[in-house]
Amino acid sequence: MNPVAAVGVVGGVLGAGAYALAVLDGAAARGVAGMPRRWADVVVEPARDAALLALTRRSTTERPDAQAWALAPGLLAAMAGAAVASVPLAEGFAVADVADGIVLFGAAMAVVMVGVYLHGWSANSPFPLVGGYRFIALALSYEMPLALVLIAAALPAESLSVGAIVASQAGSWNVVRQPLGLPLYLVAGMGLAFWGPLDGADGADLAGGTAAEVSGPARLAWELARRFVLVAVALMGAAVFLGGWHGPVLPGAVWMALKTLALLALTVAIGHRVARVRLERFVVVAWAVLIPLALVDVFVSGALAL
Amino acid sequence: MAPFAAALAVVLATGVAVLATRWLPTAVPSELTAPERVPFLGGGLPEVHAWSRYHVRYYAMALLFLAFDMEMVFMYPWAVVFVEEGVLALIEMLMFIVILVLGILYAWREGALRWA
Amino acid sequence: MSRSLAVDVAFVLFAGGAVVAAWLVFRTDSMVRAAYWLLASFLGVGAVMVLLHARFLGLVLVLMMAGEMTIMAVFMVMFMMNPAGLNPMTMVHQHGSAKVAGLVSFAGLALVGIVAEFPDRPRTSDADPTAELGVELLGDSMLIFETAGVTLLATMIGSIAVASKRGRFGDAEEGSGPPPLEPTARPAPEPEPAMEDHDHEGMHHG
Amino acid sequence: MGVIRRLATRAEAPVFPVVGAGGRLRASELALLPGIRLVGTPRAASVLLIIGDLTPALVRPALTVHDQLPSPRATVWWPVGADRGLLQAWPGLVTVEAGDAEGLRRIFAGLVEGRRASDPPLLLDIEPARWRGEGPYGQGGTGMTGGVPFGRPLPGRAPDPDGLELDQLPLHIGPLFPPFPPGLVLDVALQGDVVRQASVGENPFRSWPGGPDPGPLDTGAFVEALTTPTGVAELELSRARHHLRWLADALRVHGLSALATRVARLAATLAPTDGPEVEALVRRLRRSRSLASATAGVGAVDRPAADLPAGPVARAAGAGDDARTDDPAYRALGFEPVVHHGGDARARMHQRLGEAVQSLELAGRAGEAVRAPGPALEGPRGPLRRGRPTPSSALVALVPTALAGSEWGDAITTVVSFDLDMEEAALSEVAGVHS
Repeated sequence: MNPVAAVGVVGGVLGAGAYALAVLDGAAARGVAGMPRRWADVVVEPARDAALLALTRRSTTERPDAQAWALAPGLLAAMAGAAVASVPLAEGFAVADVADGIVLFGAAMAVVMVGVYLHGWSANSPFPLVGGYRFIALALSYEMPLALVLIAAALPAESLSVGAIVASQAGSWNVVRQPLGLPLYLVAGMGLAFWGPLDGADGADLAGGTAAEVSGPARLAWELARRFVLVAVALMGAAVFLGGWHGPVLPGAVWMALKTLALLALTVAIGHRVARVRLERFVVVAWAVLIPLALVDVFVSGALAL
Repeated sequence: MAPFAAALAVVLATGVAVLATRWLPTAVPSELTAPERVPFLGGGLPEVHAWSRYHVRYYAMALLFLAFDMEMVFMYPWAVVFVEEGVLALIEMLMFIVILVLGILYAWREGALRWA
Repeated sequence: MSRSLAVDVAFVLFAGGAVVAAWLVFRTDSMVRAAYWLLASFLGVGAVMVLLHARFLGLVLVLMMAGEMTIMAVFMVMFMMNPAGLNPMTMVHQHGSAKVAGLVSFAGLALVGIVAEFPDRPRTSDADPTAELGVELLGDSMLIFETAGVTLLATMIGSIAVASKRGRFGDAEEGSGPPPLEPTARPAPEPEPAMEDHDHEGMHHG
Repeated sequence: MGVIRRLATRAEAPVFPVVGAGGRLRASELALLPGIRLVGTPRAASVLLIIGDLTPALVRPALTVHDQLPSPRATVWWPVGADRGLLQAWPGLVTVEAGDAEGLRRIFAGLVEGRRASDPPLLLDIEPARWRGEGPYGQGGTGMTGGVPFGRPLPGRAPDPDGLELDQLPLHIGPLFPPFPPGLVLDVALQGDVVRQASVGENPFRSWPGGPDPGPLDTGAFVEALTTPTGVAELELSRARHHLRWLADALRVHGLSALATRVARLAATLAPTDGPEVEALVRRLRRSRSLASATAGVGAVDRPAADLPAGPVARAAGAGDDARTDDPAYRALGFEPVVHHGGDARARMHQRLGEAVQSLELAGRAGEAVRAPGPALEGPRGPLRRGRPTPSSALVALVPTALAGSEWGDAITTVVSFDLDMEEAALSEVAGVHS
C-alpha cells in the first residue's frame, strides 16, 4: 500500500478505536457507579478531557531524562501502529500484510515494554520509578503466553501472516477451535496495555505510577498511546481468535470493527469489575499456570491441525 | 519489501504524531520555578534523587525469561512447517518443550519465581 | 526513485544509524540510555536484515533484544553506582587496550569481508525463508536444535542456582560465612544479623 | 482554539483534594458530585480543593502540592467547621460554600476560558540545595558518587534480606497522599518497591500551639452519644455508613473507582430499608476472587488478637471484645459481635462488611430503642471511653511494624485496612462534647 494511504488508514483505525474505547470506558464507569448521564455527554466526554489536557501546561521534574520521557508515548503509539498495520482490516486489505505478521506484532509489543519503562524511569521521581519496574515484571510474565497463543493460532494456518490465520478460520473460529487461546490472549493483552486488574504500572496506589508526574499535552500523549496499544491488542485478537472478516451478511470490515469493539467492551467491563492484581502473585501464576496452559494450547491445537 | 515500507511509514508517522504533542503551545514548561518541579510525594519533599540502584526482586525470573525467550523464537519457524512435517514435528517440538518445562518446574520448585 | 534505489538508501540509513547508536552507547553516562542506545543499534541491524530478505531473523532480533536490553538495563541500574549518570563518569576504561582490541577486531572482520568467498546462490524471491528455517530445524539441524534445548535448560538451572537466594531446602546461604582473608584459614563465622543498625543508617543517609 | 476551549470548559473539573481539619466527611462525598473528577496526582488536576481548615503543619504540604499543579490552576476553599484564619493569607484563594460543586465549576470554567488568571506559584523559587559551580561539570562535587547533583544527593546503600546491598530511598510521604487517610505522614525507607522501615511522622492535626481543636470528626455522632441519650437505630446507621465510606476508599485503592463511587453514594444516602442492596453488595465483594487475592495475607499483625487495640481490627483477628455486648440497649436486641479470623487486610474487610450488614439489620430492628449515656460506647474504629485514648491513636501505633517488609501496594492496602483517622488520633483523649 502506498505509504500515505497506509498512514491514513492506521491513523484512522487507532484514532477511532481509542475514542470508542474512551466512550465505552466512560459509559461503563457511569453504569457501575450508578451515575446516570446523558448519552450525548458520555460521547463528547473524551473530547472534552483531551481538550482540557491540551490547554494545560506540561510540567516537568527537577532533573528528568527529558528526551527519553518525550520518546516514551511516541514509542508506544508507533508500536501500536505497527501492530495495526499487520492486521487485515477486511479480506485482502491489510496495510502491511507482512508474511511474519505475528512476529512483527510480538516485536512491537516487546518494544512497548521499553516505552513504559522509560516513561517511569525518566521522571526521576519515586512513584513513576516503581511503576516502571512493576511493568517490567508484568511484561516478562505475559510475553511468553502472548507469543505462544499466537503461535498456536498460526499452526492450522501454516503461516505466520495474520491474513493467513484469518483465512484459516473460514470454517470455525479459533475461539472455538482453541478455547484456551482467547482468555490467555486477553490476560496478556490487558497486561500489555496495563489495563484494569493489571494496571499496576499506573495504579492508584502509586498516585498514577509512571504517569504521576506528567500533565497537559504529555499526559494526553500518554493516555492516547496507552489506548492505542489496547486497540491494537483488540484488533489483533479479533483477527486471530474471532475470525476477523468472516461473518454473514455484513461486509468484512464491519465485522472486524464489531469484533474489535466487542473485545474492547470486554476488557473495559473486566477493568471495572476486577480489583488490581498483586504483581508478585501474578508473576508466579503467569509462569506456573499461564505458560503451561499456553503450551497445552499449542500442542492441542497442533494435534488437531494434523 | 512493500509491506515493510508501509509499516515503516506507519511507525514513523504514528510515533511522530504523538511526539508532536510536544510542540503544542502548552507543552513548553517555560519558567517553572524550582518548587513547581519537585517530584510528587503527597506533600512531602524528597531528600535524594529517585534514580538509584533499584532493587528489583524478580531478577531470578528475569534470567529465566532470557532463556525462555530464546526457546520461543524456535517455535515460530516450527509453526510454519508443522502441518507439512506432521507427527515428526510434533514429537520433536514436544521433546524440546518438555526439556524447557523442566526448567520452569525447577524454578518454581526452588521458589525462584517468588520475589526475593 | 526506483525501488532498488530506495532500498539502498534505506540500507545506508539503517546501517549508519546502527553504527552511530552503537557509538552513543559509550558516550552517555546513564545506564538506561546506554542499554537503549544498544537496542537502537540492534533495531538498525534488524532493519538491515529485513532489507536483506531475512525478514524473520530481523524481526526476531528486535523481539528478543527489546526484552534482553531491558533486562540488561535493570541489572546495570541495580549494580552500578550512579546508575543515571547524575555524576560525571565514563563508560570507557583501559583506553589503550580498548583501542587495540577495537582495531584488531575491526581489521579481522574487514579482512574476512574482503577476502572470504561468500556463497553465491541466487534464490527465487517467492521462497519463504521462515519455512526453510523450519524445515532445516526439524531436519538436518535437529540435533543442534535439541542440543540448544538442553543448553537452555542448563542455563536456566545455572542462573537460578547462582542468582536465587531462596531454595527448596531453605536459605541458600544458611550456615555459610564470608570467605576467610587468609587462604588456609577456616571460613569466618556467620556474622550476627545487624539489620536494624544498617537500616537506621540507610534511613538517615544524606 | 475556540472549539478546543469551548470543549475544555465543559470537561469534568479535575480536582486534587487537600483535606484539612473537619473536612473528612465532606471529602468522602466528592466523588458523587456531578462535574467533578477526583484525581490521584496534582499533575492531573486543575483545581486544588481545600476542604476544612488548614493546621499550621498542613500549610507547607498544601503549598507544595499547589505548586505541583500545572497551570492554569485555581485554589478553592470549602470551609467546614472552625476557621482559625490560616487560609486568609492564601493568595488567590476562592471561598465557595462547602459541597457547592457548581461554584467550583464556575471557577474552573473561568479558568479554562481565560477569564480568570491562573494562580501564580506560591513558594519561593529557590533550588533545593546549593550546587552550582562545584566540580568539573557543575554537579556539586567530584567523582562518581561525590557531590549533590542538581541539588540533591544520591541515595545511600543498606543491606537487604536477600544478601544484596542496594540503595534505599528515604521518603517522606504525605500528609496529602490520596491513598492514605488525610494527614498521615509516613517516613519510609523504600528499597526497590519494598518498605524496609516505616514510621509515622508528626501528626499535622496536632500542630496548633494550644492543642488540637478538631472540626466535626467523622465519628462525632458516637462521641456525642457518650453523654446524650441516642437512638440505637441512629447510631447503627451511622456505623454502617462509616464502614461503607471506608469501603469506598478501599475499593478506590484497589482500582475499582467506579464501584467505589456507587458505594460512596450508598453510604451517603443509607437508610435501614437499604438492607437488601447492602447485602447484595457485600455478597458480591465477599465472592470477589480478585479482592480476596489482593488482600489475603496482607498486613497481618503478628501479635495475639488480645493485645490489639479493641475494635474491628482486633475482632478481625478473632478477639470478640465489643463494648456493645455489655450495653443494656443492645442486649435487649440480642446483639452478638461479628468476629473474623486471620487478622489480615482481608479479614478486616470482611469484618467491616459483616458489621455494616449487622448494623443495618440492628437499625431496622431497633425501632425507638434508646441507648442511655454510659462510660463506653463502641465506635466504628473501636471503643470510645471518656478520658481514654482514641481508637485511632492506638491503631496508628500498629502501622510501622505492619508495613515493614511489605511491597508498596501491600503497604497501601495495609494502611487503608486499619481505617485510621489522623484527626481523631491527634486528640489525646476522647472528649465528651464536640463542636
